[in-house]
Amino acid sequence: MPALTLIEAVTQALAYEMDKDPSVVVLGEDVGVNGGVFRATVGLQARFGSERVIDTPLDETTIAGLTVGLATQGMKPIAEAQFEGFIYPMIDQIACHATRMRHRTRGRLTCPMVLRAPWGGGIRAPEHHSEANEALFTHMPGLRVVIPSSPSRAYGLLLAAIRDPDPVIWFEPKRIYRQYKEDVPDDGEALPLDVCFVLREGRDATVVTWGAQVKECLETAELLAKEGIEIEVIDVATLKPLDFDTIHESVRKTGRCVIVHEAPRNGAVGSEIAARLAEEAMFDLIAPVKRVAGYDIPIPLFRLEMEYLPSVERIADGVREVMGYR
Amino acid sequence: MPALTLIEAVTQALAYEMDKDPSVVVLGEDVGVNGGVFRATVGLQARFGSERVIDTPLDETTIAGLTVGLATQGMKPIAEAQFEGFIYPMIDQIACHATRMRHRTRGRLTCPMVLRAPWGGGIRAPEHHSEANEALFTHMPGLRVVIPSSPSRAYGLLLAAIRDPDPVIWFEPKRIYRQYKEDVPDDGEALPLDVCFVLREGRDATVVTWGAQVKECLETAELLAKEGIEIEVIDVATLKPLDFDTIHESVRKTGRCVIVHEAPRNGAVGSEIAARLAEEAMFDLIAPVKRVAGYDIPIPLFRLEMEYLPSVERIADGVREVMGYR
Amino acid sequence: MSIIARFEIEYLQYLNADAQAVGELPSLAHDRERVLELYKLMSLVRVFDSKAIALQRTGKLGTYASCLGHEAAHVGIGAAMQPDDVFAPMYREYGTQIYRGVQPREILLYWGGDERGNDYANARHDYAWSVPISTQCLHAAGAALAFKIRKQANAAVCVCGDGGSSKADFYGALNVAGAQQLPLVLVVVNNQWAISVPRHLQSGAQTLAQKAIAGGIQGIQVDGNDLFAVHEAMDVALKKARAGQGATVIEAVTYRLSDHTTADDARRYREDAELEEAMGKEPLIRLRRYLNEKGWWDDQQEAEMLHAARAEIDIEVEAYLSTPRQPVGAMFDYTYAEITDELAVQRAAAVALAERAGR
Amino acid sequence: MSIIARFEIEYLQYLNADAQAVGELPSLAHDRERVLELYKLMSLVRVFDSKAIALQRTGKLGTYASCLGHEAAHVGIGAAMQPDDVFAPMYREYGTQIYRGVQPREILLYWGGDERGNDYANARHDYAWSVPISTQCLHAAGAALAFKIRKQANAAVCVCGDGGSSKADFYGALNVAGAQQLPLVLVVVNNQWAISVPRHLQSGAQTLAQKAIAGGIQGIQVDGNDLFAVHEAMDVALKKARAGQGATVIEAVTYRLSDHTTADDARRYREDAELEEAMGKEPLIRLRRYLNEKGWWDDQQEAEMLHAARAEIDIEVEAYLSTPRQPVGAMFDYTYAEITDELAVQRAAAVALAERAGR
Ligand SMILES: Cc1ncc(C[n+]2csc(CCOP(=O)(O)OP(=O)(O)O)c2C)c(N)n1
Ligand SMILES: Cc1ncc(C[n+]2csc(CCOP(=O)(O)OP(=O)(O)O)c2C)c(N)n1
Ligand SMILES: [Mg+2]
Ligand SMILES: [Mg+2]
Repeated sequence: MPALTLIEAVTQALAYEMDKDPSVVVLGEDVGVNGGVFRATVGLQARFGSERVIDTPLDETTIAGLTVGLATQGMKPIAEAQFEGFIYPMIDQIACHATRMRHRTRGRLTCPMVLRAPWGGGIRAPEHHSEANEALFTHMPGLRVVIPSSPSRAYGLLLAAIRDPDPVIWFEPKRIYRQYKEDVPDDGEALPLDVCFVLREGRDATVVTWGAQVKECLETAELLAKEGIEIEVIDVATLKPLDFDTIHESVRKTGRCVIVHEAPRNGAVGSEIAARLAEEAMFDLIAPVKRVAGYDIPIPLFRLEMEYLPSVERIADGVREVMGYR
Repeated sequence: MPALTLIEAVTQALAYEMDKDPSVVVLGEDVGVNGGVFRATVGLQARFGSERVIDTPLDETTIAGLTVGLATQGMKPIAEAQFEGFIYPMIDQIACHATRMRHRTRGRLTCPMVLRAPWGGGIRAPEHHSEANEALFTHMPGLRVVIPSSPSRAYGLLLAAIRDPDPVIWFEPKRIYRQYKEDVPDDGEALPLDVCFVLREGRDATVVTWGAQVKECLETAELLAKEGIEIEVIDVATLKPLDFDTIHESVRKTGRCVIVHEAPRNGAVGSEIAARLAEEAMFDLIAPVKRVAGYDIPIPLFRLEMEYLPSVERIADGVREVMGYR
Repeated sequence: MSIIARFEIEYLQYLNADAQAVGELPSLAHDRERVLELYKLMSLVRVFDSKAIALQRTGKLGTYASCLGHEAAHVGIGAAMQPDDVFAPMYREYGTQIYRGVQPREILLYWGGDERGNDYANARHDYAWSVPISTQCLHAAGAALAFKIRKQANAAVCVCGDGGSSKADFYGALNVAGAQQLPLVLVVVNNQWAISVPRHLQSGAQTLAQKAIAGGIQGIQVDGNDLFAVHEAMDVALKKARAGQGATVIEAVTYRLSDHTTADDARRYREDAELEEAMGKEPLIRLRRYLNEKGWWDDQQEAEMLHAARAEIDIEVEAYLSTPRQPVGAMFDYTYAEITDELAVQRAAAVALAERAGR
Repeated sequence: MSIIARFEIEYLQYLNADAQAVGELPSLAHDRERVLELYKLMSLVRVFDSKAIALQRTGKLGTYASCLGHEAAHVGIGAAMQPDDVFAPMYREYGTQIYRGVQPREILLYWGGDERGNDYANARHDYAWSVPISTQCLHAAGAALAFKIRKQANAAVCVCGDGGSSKADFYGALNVAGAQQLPLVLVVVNNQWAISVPRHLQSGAQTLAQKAIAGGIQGIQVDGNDLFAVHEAMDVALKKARAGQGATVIEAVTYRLSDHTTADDARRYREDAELEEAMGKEPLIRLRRYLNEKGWWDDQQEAEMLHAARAEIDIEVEAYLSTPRQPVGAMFDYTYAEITDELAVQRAAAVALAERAGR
């Protein structure tokens, strides 16, 4: 069984599905010979040819529009935005067309596509290479939005995303691309696209997170365990549609919830989770909801970026704060 | 004193500020001779010339980029997106540049600009002409986002937006463009860009809303008053930065909060308000927070659109629901 | 200083404004049956168009975009295409669409605020109208890429306006079409106006056809009021595309004889004289003169044809007007292939509310 | 069929790869002081570039984009500009920027992860690097529009790459520059690669200069390794722009002799032979040969100049390395002109946290 990093698991899933399904094609900037700037598509062009692994001109509007065109005409395109910070020019085609083809034509045309992008901060990259802009997409009806946080979840969820009949925004937490290896059998088994994963059980507080921040949350759990605080860590993974049931069930047990994400706090995915708690779990909560998030500023260049990203310290403070209520 | 509709108040504010400040220019599609498809810029080109009221080529990317270029070089551009549904291609220049010029250059270059767009549903318009996508902007650090709901607030807030040293997204609720007239003296008095307006006081529940939905909320207040329920109606007006204090203060009094907006519920501005309540007002709340919002689907074409938009009926139901808790 | 590249843009016209042949006519012009078929379609479209405007004026239709004056361009495009080619329209190409099997009742249903208008009974792989300007150009490019990947000898066709040729998506399609040698035909229907913005404010280019040069593909300008010219240019471009020889930009020069849409009033920004002049060049009269002069058509035939066209459109209008509204729940049923749990809850609430209100 | 438009693209070169004059040289070539000044700047930039790469390799700098091979293009652009013109760079035009007063220490500070690098002491109205490809082209167009509105006789200059010339914003700038007759010079520094994507996959166009035709403006291709050609084309284009006679596209053909950035490894996708061939045409050696042959420059002068350049860069590096990190609170202070209440709370929390941790 191959031990793979998260990004290698992405490559394995892409190769698996391209091999099985001739309608799957990959397109983007530098995805061909170069195998992507992070090497996610490495080897694919050599194996599947330059007609199925396409280096496009440098225009994200073009990539997005081509992808919609391919998807509506019987192909299953997997497009890459080189960084999440370059995805903005794609929003028009996503919001106006990818999400609406089915709706607009009452099911006559559909848009099964995946838009992949490396996502998030913490790799000392230049400006615009460290964004966490998932909230722009979770607000859009018709999308699925997925952020895996381990090699095996990356493999299984990506297969599900490719096979899904609707458009999927797929963000890869680049900070943990090569954080550790895991056995990821290349068995073609997809994971469900509508459940949260409970990564650690605990009775005292529920910590809800996704992406690279899962790492800090699990570390926080270790730290707090030494203080006698047992937190439950939930990896949301599929941010849209949101599996609120799993979160709610956990909060019913713990009575406390801390939401952790690196995107700016205001109007983020954490806001929606907190809103659902305010609507549906108010009487289960012992403590107010607590968000530990990126600040409402552009993520700074790398000399200060670790001051911006939620740290174990900040998360632990957040948990300790909600533990103050009984 | 002139009695003006909301859109006439917009025109009056534009003319006032263009007259006072030669650096103010207007640009967009059809803003010149035609005076805009809704007539918001009517008469401006005749008065201020085609160098200050510019019909651009039909490309929203271009309009946004030009606007950033103008704003960073000493002008105060007011750009128009013809409808909010055509604003998506502008997001890249807004997110990557307008919001960050000051941040990126430590204040050397700044971006004082207003991006205006008619906004929202309910006018039996074609596809893409009825969106409520304010949440995409409230998530972006560095922006102000404003939606006026009356002629006089439109006048005062727009003046403030134009004078603000940072970029402002300015949405006009087109459904109430010509709903009623109000005396709006052309006195150049701006309104503050960081406060909510309490439009009606009430002891039983706080209803928080903005844009055209203010109308339905005020009607609901009348209806419910007959049932003996007194609601407080708050027009948020400036969605970012959010004046949570005014909302909180009201909820402290009423113990109940219903948030009403026409955008899809998931990840909307209502989510952020509910999240703030969950964090800061949990012990003030008697009832769970209630959201009455657009459904999480694309707004339908006009034969069904009124089934989509929050109605007096739905809002009243929402209030009655929270009144069930004591 | 040396010259390293030279380019030319050609102009194609067969019938001038007076319906006189300019040079040798193409084979289509000699095919009586075919020309009459296309003339009848152009006439039907015009009948449809004025009926639709009347419906809008009487509150029975939403905002509607007229195609008055564009009939030759639109029908010429459709007539050169094969059923398996893909068409990506902007929003007023009823001539092309009806040729390809879209029904007038479907067109009305869409402008009448009902998504089912886009669920075409025929032409099922064609795109619906694309309201966000020129975004359809990239869908067509993607469709063309799909043909290329599948080694399918078809072409994709998109239409945009003079305004639309300023848009990022148009340039993107042009660029990738050249880079990837796509089987794509980009038609710019230059009707001189983008709502109130005249052609000269869109671009400093002498022709819109020359934008092709930026993508390294061929561009040609044709008289868009001359059915023969449009058809011939399309035919050449489509055959080239299907043979894997790349993309073409066709600028069809015509004139918008109507307001932009029923929500517009062109008198605000447009001189009457300009409109009058353009009326003198319009495509339908021109083609009829050709038919008359050929002895293929007379006033009696014209009257009978118009009568039949009106009857046909009346049936379509009737079908449209008698289509009941979709049930409220329908608005939830096409957001995802399978409704999500969250939407199922919202759907149930909306349906219950409507039922309670007796809707 | 008739021809309605004809276009030509010219190519400009004064010194060929062997430093031999091709036709008559422009006046700059005869101005010893000026040519030496520019040669020295090109050399300084190269010294800077290798120093920056070394800093990156030793962990003292973040990802860095080399300008190796682009020195003639970049310095040529800068030398033709006036201080009040506006410059909108992509991310490797150090030659232009240093000419305009940006300090090497500022450049290092930016690539070192510190926003203060963009707070140029000089050239204060110039744009900072624009990481999102070609978005700067529209900033330059906007700046040009500001000049036009204010009737200020200046021009805006933007640079993008061959890859960047595929981007929506580039085409948008081109289009509006033609439509509005803007005082804009769009320079495409075509170095044959966009990271790993070769020129021919970007576009089917024979030249990138011909994209100008799409906007109805003038386009010219120049040898981007020939300082005189770049400078001359810029000079002509800038004078035209400042005189209100419109925009120009200049394609400067050069070669990226380095990896794309320090995060890239070009050996994955690029043949050694191609690189070697390009080395034979590089701009610095070419200009030095010209100087040598003119008798304006000898090995001793070269050695002294390099020594001085290294010393100068060392001082800059020292200044960079000794710049302390910004205080944590600084990250909040430039989001709005005045900090909002909400941000003030967040700022206080972040500062307190850092203080607690002794940072
Ligand atoms: C992206 C976008 N921006 C603006 C509009 C509003 N709009 C609708 S049609 C139109 C003008 C289109 O002109 P043109 O492309 O010449 O086509 P025509 O209507 O003349 O056939 C505009 C600006 C839109 N639909 N989409
Ligand atoms: C919008 C956007 N997409 C992708 C990238 C990632 N990227 C950085 S440089 C580059 C290639 C640029 O090539 P070119 O324009 O030829 O300039 P060069 O680097 O060769 O000078 C790419 C794809 C980016 N910075 N911005
Ligand atoms: Mg037009
Ligand atoms: Mg390049």
